[in-house]
Amino acid sequence: MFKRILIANRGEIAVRVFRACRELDIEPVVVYSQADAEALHVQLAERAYCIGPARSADSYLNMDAILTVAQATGCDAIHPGYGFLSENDQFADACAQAGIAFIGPSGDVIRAMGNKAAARKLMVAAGVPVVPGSDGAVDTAQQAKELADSIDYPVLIKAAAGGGGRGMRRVFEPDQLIPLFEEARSESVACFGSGEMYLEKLILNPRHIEFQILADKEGHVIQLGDRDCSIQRRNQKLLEESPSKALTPELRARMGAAAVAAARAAHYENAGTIEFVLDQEGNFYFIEMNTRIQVEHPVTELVTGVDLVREQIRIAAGLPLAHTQEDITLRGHAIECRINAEDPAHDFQPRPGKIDFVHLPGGCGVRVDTGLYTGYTLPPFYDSLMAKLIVYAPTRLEAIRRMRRALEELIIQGPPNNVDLLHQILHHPDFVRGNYTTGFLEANMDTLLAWSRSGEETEEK
Amino acid sequence: MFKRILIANRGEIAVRVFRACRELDIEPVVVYSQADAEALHVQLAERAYCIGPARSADSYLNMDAILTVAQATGCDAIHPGYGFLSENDQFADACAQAGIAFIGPSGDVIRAMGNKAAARKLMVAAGVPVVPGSDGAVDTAQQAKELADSIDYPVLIKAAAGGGGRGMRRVFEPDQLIPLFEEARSESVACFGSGEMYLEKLILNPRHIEFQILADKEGHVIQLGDRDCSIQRRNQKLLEESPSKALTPELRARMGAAAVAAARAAHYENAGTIEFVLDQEGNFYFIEMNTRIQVEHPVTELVTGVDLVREQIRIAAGLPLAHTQEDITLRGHAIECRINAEDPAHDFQPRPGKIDFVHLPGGCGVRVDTGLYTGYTLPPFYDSLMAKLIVYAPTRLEAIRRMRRALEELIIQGPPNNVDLLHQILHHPDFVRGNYTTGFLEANMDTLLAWSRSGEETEEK
Amino acid sequence: MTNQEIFELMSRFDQSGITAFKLTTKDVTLELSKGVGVPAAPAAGPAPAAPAPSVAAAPAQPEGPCITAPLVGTFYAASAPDAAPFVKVGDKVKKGQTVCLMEAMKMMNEVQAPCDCVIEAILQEDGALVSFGDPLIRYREG
Amino acid sequence: MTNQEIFELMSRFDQSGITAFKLTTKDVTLELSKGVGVPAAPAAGPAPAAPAPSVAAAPAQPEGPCITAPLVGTFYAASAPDAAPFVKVGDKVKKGQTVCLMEAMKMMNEVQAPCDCVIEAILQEDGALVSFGDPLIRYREG
Repeated sequence: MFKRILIANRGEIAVRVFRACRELDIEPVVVYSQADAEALHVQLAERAYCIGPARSADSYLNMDAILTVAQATGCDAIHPGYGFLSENDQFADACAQAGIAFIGPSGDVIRAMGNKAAARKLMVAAGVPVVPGSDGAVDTAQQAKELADSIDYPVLIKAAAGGGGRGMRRVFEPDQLIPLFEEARSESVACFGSGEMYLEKLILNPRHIEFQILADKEGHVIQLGDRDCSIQRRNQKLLEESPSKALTPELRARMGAAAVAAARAAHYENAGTIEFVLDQEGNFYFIEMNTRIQVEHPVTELVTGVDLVREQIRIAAGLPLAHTQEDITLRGHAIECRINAEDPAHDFQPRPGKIDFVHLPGGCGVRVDTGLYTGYTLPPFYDSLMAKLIVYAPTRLEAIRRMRRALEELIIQGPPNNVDLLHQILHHPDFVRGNYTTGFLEANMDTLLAWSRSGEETEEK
Repeated sequence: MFKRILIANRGEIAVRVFRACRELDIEPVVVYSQADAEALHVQLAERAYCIGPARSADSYLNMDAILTVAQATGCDAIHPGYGFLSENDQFADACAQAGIAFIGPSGDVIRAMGNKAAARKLMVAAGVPVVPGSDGAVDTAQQAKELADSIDYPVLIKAAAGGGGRGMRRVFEPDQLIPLFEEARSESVACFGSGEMYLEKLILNPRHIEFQILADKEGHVIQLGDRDCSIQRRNQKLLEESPSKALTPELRARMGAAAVAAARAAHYENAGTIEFVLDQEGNFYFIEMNTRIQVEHPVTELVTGVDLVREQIRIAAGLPLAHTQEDITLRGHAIECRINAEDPAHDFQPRPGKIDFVHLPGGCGVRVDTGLYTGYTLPPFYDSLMAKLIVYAPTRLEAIRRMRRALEELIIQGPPNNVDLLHQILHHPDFVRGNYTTGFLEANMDTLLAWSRSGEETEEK
Repeated sequence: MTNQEIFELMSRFDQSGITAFKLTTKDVTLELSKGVGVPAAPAAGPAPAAPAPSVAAAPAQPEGPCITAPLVGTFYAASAPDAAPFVKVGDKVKKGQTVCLMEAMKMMNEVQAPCDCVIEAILQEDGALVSFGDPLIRYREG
Repeated sequence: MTNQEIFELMSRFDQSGITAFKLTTKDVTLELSKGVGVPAAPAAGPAPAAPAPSVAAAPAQPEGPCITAPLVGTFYAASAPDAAPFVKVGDKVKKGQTVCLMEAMKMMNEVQAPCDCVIEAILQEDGALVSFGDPLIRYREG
């Protein structure tokens, strides 16, 4: 097992990894930017080194600085957390060259899965379903028509250079395909000077379902069930749960098997996530693989009882998986809420600043992962995630009620945050029924914000 | 189900019950003494009423005041927590007369189990082992000798009026029985003016093992496994764990069956605890039944997945048990540490006062039940329990390591507390091996305190 | 420098994370310091999040002396629903005279004036559940 | 200086990572300091419990200007283990003259004097791993 691990991250995930190290009797070494001198991970650590100024590029993305500290302090491994260098193939390579274990897959695997086209090809070869469509550019309207007829409607035509909806058309009727293709291409040529067009199946009202994977150096691969991450705003996940209410046991088994096949095809090692979209008919398609620990990993930890960060470290140290697929059963229900320093009433502007007072919820079935403390000042240089509130209960309805009461207990005095919005989501009938897709937040945002406001007005009376 | 529950308690257990109410969509009504106006349970509640001045007798023990609030606010049930009125048969009767459900057993059951002699007889009749001994006074040395011979040595002779070791003798050899009995009686007559003597089997180095019981109105009784509460100082539990390392599966099954038999014999209803002592040969003896929720209930919640306070409320509302005995399996390991505002370096003097800053641990497998917050002032009128730190992990060793790191994260700036002592206990080789009895703390206190001090000195360097 | 200016400086200092402050001008030297680890301003206590505000908040403190609830119970201004109230604003009452009733456990408890006084305000609604110690009636001696 | 100006200075100081501040003008001297490792206001930040104290605490703040570490790395006072140090206390150095080395990723980075100055103190041990921004050498201009 490792003797000393450098944690190349900040915020709650640095604290999360720090805790796993302590529990494994591994000495954690932390690094920080000048803006993070007061951060919790720095306060907790016995060994902490400033690696640069506030700007990420000069600190948390500064490979030389991080490797310098790792070598000078005798670290035998580096945990990259998520974001920053976690999916940087060059950093994984540099760690390997320096003789330091990168807690994650190899640079080669990161490269392979980071290239969308290559990953897609690999999945097709492994029999993992991908969103049907042109594997490259479609040259003519006639070719587009043939392809659309073969993958069935609706389809999405999109310009390679497109953006903001320009050069993009949804096609529901076969006889509309050719005219709309021509229209889209003309628009793309006019707007972007390029007529390169793609075509793929349009997934209406998809769910974002992902599967957690663990794979060891010996080639054992297991999946630890699903997470439903469909509550998103502009592709930013806000609330995640496991298991998804959209999956039947049969569908869950099929998707889990596909996730394992995907990881095997990638010769994956360590913890990873296979992301799928799921359409309303129960068809699922591989979207991408995340080659790192995810923000939302705790929901999987709660329903499986497996400490994923601990397993990451064990795997990187060369130990075989502690569990077989048969050991893994999903029990109960877990929900995570991301508490962000952002103002939903003002277009979700990030709102860093001084936290005058914090009171975190606790008690039965409540977990909090955070770097917050009373008096801490959130720096303006990084993401707005302040805390993750995770609840666990025997059933989904009990978990929803537990999360509501946990949110009611949570007090963060300081800049605005999204706690009220989350509380409203947990009362929305469609959410309570489990009847939601990735379009939920956009479709309901006005209602949810109005509810939040009326709550505030009532309070002020 | 109940509509509104009055919580007749304070501190962390009031918060615990409050949370359970919220999660069941039951409106909690809280009461408080004048000393507790700033307490967390009051701050959380929408409906809170001051029932009297600081002194418990005038507030939390003031039945009229509590029933007045319950009736005036339309509460259909009262949760008494632990301590205060929780094992008061008259209060249970008064609730019944007022048409309000007392969340606990009936006054008759409390009376029956509160009378030690009556409870002992009931257990003997039900075939539950009790500590062998005289069921009443022993009149002569000869009678004492005969009894001691029949129950086997060592035995304990004690004066009915005795105290502080006076009038008490341990007898290991049969031929010492009569002389020591006479000696003890003379001493008792001299010191206390009474020659009334008892005799019972002396249990050397016992473990304190208790079993959690749930029983509904329909007569279903289940046990939810054991808790080892042997880490005690002057009968005050400091650290509890489940399951106990001292029990084999076979012994656990036998003790569990005895606990169920005990609860059945008492016609028990609601949550209760059967306390046993366990000797080094694996013999166990009923000591008493606690007819309420216990401080240490969370360890059972974590290893069984059953929310005990929720079950208490459901049972009192007349619902049948949600689980059968077969549903209950102990998974993983849980440890609770009681964080007390007391100074171990000065004979554990209670140290109430202002809490200038609190930082509670969190993350994977950590639960905190507390009424603390930054800026709160612990009043001097009640017990010194500030917080309960509970960890859960797949194995006992992982739970120990998790508790160590949780204690390391815990920061309570203000009056002294017992965190360092707890941290030292978790490093003591005998504790780590699970090799401890109720004598552990007394035997090791000097060592543990010395370790704490040396830690402090190291830090100051 | 006026006292007011000093108070302002003290207040700012107190609320800040600064632990030592020394100001020297031609006329004045001001030194302030704080013990490390002692939070400055008392942190606000927690308040409920989404749901309604805490009823625990102390009722608005009336000026002047008050007769407070001797027990938790229901406040009655009169002896019966139709009866006239025991007292109304402006009444002069004698020490020991009943000013209202508090009902607890179906027992009526008479609340009496602590001294000869004039009733200034009735602070509770008839029939309201009132906490122990809460003000019932404001008065002035005389 | 008005109180308003002082408040602004206090606020900036409070929010910064600076732990000591001294301003001297013709008329006024203002000194501010903060406890090490104590986050700004209301409460002290968490500190490790049982184990050793945080290394993250900023090193004792030297008085006077310092040459700080331009990157995280190992500090070397000399070009080789046996060689004489680049500078020693009392040395007068020219702007741009190498005063020490910082090694990162097996690359030696020369650290140079920012101005003509006199070396007042060497603040790091030879071979120590030094954080970005930490003071290396104290000097006075001249």
